[in-house]
Amino acid sequence: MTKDNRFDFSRRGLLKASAATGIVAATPSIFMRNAWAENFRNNPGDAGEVKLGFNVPQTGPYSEEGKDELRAFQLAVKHLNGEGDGGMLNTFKPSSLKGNGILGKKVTYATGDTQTKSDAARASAKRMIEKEKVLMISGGSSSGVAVAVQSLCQEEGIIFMAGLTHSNDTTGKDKRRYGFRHFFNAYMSGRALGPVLDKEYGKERRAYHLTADYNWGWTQEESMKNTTEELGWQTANTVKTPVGAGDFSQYITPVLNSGADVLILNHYGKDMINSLTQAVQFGLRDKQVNGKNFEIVVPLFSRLMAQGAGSAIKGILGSTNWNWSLQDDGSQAFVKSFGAEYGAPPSMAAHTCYVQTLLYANACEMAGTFYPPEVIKSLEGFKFDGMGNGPTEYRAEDHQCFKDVLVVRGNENPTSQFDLLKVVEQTPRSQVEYDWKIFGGELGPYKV
Amino acid sequence: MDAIFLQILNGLDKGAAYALIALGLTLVFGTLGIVNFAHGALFMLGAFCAVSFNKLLTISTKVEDKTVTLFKAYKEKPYLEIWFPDAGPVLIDFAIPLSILLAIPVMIFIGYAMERGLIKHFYKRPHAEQILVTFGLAIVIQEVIKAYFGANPIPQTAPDILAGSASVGSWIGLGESVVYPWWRLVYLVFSGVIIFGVFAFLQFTTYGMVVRAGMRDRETVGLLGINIEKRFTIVFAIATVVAGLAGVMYTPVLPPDYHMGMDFLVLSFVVVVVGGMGSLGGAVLAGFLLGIVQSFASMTEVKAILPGIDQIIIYLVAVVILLTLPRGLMGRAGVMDD
Amino acid sequence: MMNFTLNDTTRFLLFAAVILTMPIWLIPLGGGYPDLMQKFAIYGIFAIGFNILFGLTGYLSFGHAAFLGVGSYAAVWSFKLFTMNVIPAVLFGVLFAGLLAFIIGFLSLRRSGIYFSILTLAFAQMSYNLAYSVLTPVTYGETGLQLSQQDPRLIDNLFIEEVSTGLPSTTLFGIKMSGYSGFYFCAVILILCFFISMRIFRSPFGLMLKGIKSNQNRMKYTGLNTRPYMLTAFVISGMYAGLAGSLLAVTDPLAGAERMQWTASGEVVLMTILGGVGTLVGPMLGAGLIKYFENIFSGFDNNVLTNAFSFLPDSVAEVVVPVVGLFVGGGWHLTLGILFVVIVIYLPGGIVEGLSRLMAMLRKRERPVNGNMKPQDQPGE
Amino acid sequence: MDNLVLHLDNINKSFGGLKALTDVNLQVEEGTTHAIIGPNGAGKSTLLNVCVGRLKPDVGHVTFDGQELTGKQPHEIAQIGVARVFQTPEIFPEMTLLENVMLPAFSKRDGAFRMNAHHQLSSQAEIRDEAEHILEDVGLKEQMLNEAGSLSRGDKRRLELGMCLILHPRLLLLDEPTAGMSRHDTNRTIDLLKKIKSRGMTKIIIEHDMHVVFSLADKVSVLARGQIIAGGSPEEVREDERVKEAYLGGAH
Repeated sequence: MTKDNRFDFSRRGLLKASAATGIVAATPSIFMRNAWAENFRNNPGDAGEVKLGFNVPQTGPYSEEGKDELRAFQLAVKHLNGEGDGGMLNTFKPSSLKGNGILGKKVTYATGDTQTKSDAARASAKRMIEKEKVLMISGGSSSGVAVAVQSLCQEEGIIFMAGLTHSNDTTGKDKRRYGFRHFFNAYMSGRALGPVLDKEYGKERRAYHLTADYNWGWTQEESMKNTTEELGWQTANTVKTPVGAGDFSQYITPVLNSGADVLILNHYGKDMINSLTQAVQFGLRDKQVNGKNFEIVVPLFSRLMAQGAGSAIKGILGSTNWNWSLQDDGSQAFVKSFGAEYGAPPSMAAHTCYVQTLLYANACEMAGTFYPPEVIKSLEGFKFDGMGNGPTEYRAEDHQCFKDVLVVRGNENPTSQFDLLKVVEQTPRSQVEYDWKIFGGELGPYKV
Repeated sequence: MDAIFLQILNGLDKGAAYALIALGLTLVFGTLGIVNFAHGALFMLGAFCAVSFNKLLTISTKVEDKTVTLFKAYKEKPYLEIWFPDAGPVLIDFAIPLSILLAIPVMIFIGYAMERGLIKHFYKRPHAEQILVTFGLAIVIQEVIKAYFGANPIPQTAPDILAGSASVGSWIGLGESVVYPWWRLVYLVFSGVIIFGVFAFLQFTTYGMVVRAGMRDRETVGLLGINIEKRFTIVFAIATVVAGLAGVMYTPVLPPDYHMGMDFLVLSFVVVVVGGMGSLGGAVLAGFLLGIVQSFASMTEVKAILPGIDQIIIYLVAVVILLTLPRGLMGRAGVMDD
Repeated sequence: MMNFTLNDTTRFLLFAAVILTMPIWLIPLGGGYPDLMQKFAIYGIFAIGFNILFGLTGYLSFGHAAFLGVGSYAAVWSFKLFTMNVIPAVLFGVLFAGLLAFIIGFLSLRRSGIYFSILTLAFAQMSYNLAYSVLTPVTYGETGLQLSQQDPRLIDNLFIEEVSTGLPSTTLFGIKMSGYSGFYFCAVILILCFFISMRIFRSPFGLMLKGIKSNQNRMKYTGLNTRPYMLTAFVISGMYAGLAGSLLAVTDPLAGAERMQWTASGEVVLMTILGGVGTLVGPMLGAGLIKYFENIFSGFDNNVLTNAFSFLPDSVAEVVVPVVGLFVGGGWHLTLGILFVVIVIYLPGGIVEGLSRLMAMLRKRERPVNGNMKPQDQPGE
Repeated sequence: MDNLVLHLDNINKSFGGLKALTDVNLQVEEGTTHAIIGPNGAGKSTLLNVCVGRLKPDVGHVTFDGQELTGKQPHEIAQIGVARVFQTPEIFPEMTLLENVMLPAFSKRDGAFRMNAHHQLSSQAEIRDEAEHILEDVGLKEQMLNEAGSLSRGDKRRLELGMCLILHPRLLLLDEPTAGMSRHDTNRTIDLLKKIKSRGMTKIIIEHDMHVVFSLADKVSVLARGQIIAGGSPEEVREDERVKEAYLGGAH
């Protein structure tokens, strides 16, 4: 499989794919498609280098996360090219990576600014595809952007390895054949939090939801509502809040006397920081309702974001994709090389981007080609370990990774400025798995 | 009843923030005739005065962090706490109110430098160019702050004694359960003082009289041989300080980040115009009005009837007011009319 | 006035030539790829249209992004419901934007000056906030309106058998509207739009609009009803915006709510002022400049810089790269901000007007000439 | 007295508590020049504002050639054929003189609104010729490609007069057309106004300068404290005791 005979592979890929999708009628458009397969988009050919595109928010509210993602990408490229200490290359198994680039070609990259806007993200991705001739695009810090770029990549025939995106839609109703998500999703957050909420807060609770008024917020609210209601909790109210409201006081004061004893903040980013800070300011943490301590839950926690909320996060439960305090070999190796390079531990966004890059490279090695349909097939159903989160599988049906999910709590006594979250529970994969059919959507064809 | 009372407080609190920002904006609008798109950035700079002061107080020595074993990490211990174990932490605790002392001279300086260095060349230029130059300036200020402080919000805490909630309900006989955070009450009172101060300054000092006259008819005041230019600098500095102080005091409510000014910019323009161009009282009135309306529109009971009304209420009210009252609530004819 | 005619023809031909040869001369500037050129053309249309309102009548709308957004949504719905052919999509985009512009304009034009600006801003922000949240069934909210395989596409399905499992692409009677063909489609429309704009500038109607900007009182006492003139200008420029919005959807069939946000409205204001309010080509220049910065400068990372400065000795490069790095990549906003300030200080009136003033000054210095040094290209200001 | 064309019936207008016009009745004969004189603050400009629709009278009517003007929009009144030269010239300062005069010509030809974007200015030869004629009449033809804003105050006045003349108004209102002009300029303006007198339009002229009034007016009305206190031929008015008193009283 290592012999680089492009022609051979693409022809075989074509045959396989034709069989798989069962294309029949011989129309001119099909004829065009054949031409595509012979020479797929941005085929590196005989070049000694391949280029990957890292599309991250560099301006706007998520630019700090974007910066961290970019660091992770740069580290991944280094490791792939055999520079540095190798990081997770040493712990990742089964690995076909050799530390000599991908398929012997040196890895280079292009960067772009998504601005956390679908339009800007797509423009930036198009630049990478049309001008920089990248083979794969990764990164991003919101589901809107992920869905937008993912569908673009499907049309352009470029593989998209999503960065931070937590909405169910990314691998649900908006899933695409060319898009892959390592990050967990809102549904999994809910499933993972369920048992911990049961254990910590009991079954007799009334929850009040404040939800960011857009797609991700809604899916998050739905997942949390289902989970908590399964536990026997009541839902006092669900209130949608405008994105970027800044001051949430008008949504928080009604919570005070609503009879609810748990506040669930389905917010992310700045909204989360502000609503959490303000909820604590309104004394919700010190409150007693129905003879129980009032609790706040933040379903999606990010350490980078938690910094912005300062001491307000102390004791707050939430879930996260990964945390640098994990003790497995993969996480340790990654934290070590990341910390040595940048003087700070990686965020979960950085982790997922790093892993995604390695996984893409590995899939190319496994397929022995850069031809996307073949690479996609290597990724689909791929099982691996040693990347943090324990044994992991890229489910073939929806391109969602299944792995352990962390339930974390804001640290009461942080020992360092990075020690903000404490892992309460590593919810095993089996508990967060679900039938891929529940979210609908269609992957679409291998060949475009 | 409780809920409505709390929403009024919320509205007043929000309104106080809007009014403070709009006050400076309308002052600069009315007297200098400058459309200042950098005004939000001044609000943000005020907030970062607090952040810097906090940083200054907590200048720290780096102590190696032994808990991080995988790579060399450092944690910081403020010198103040090392040198003055008793007074140091108290001082740090009161960083926000104390940073007002820093913010006033810094904001005056920023206002002075901005007006002398840039704005004064644009008094006679078209509004379009004022917009472009102040918007450019706002971006530059933002990016400089971002380059130094990063893009993430930086949490600031109110002093410990103001951390809890006041049982305002028991003060007015609504019951113990009606509570409101002390800091927000402080903010409300503080805004009142500032607004009162600005009005008093304009009402009772000769400077103020000239400025008010200038708001009404700039050319005539110039013809009277009064050095209006020098007054402009002072007016601009006052506007800067008011915006800055609003920023300082808002930090415990909203962790400051480099972009917070832009978030308030559009809103404060709406407030100013709804209040009526050239009217300070109008801006304050509009600020409180929009704040309260917004709070009420966010109530579940209201949203149940009109879903999403809280998303648009400010703009909706603005449209209704501007279409019924040609010059906003208290605007005067001839100011920025054309 | 009479001798404008020849000038205008040459200017028009020059403009067309420059636009159509974009794929060639943009290559050395690092911008010679279809997407960016499409953006140049589309935002050029947007800015040129905006200038018909702002440049001629002096009415500063801060809500034009609403029309851009509506144009996009209408176009994508046309792709979803009827056909992938771009012609109906463009027509729907223009039509709906025009309708919305008529309503918003009718209400907002009751006021003038800053009151007008804030009214338009308020309408646009309402549209944006609703599109982002409550109107999700129509707009698909944050994710944006996209094509899907389940779309009815009534007209297409009458004629074409379902052959592929992938998403169809937008076509102009069989020509795919992505890549270079998409650019040329946009470019032709841009040139057409420029032509129309030029005709308007030079027409009696344009003269009336300039009159509104110059002296509304005189207009009234001259027997002219200013409201219908302004409303017509507002609707025309709204339709330009809708056209630009639909072209965004044509080249990339997705419509997102953030297209309607105030920042997008502000962007077109900045483009117009940057290039030169009331000048013919200024808005196009401004649009190009801002889009260039957004797309090209943001892509310069340290990696690229290190390569670019590799000719320097390492010790020098180590200093230069981080310093330059502050202004590119994630710092492209900073450069843009500085550019705004510098241009407005040194080139009052925007690029076009500033340059012609500069030229006039230089000429004057060479040989003092009396009389009118009116730059060719500044009818409004 | 059968060809009275402008009627002001019982016009009353007050601002707050201040009565600006009280029971003003005025008739103007077609084709004549009617001067309105009076001390400062007598209400002369208010009277003109009522005529052109800038102000609506509290009581009373203005009719022109049988048409009710009261309550009409300024542009409607202008389309009926009433033009006005303002005290401070209202021109289009950013446009060339030629454009300044062409614009009203379109108004005359096309009415209050016409979406005339398919024609080019350069193809409107008729309008241009007419505009050049008018500019020649007012003595500004040489400068016709200059920006109007750069003109002297007197020239701006003349330009505005030209802009009104091209409308071929049936009633022309002139608000102190020579105020602030040099003697030379004033004489030029008088000559110009005399020249257009032959065109047969009705004119109302507000003027302080008695020299101008007596050179131009067929009839004079005297307005003081919002009331018409005298009227008649210039000679009659000159001899009227009440007029002298009003002027002297106003001076004290």
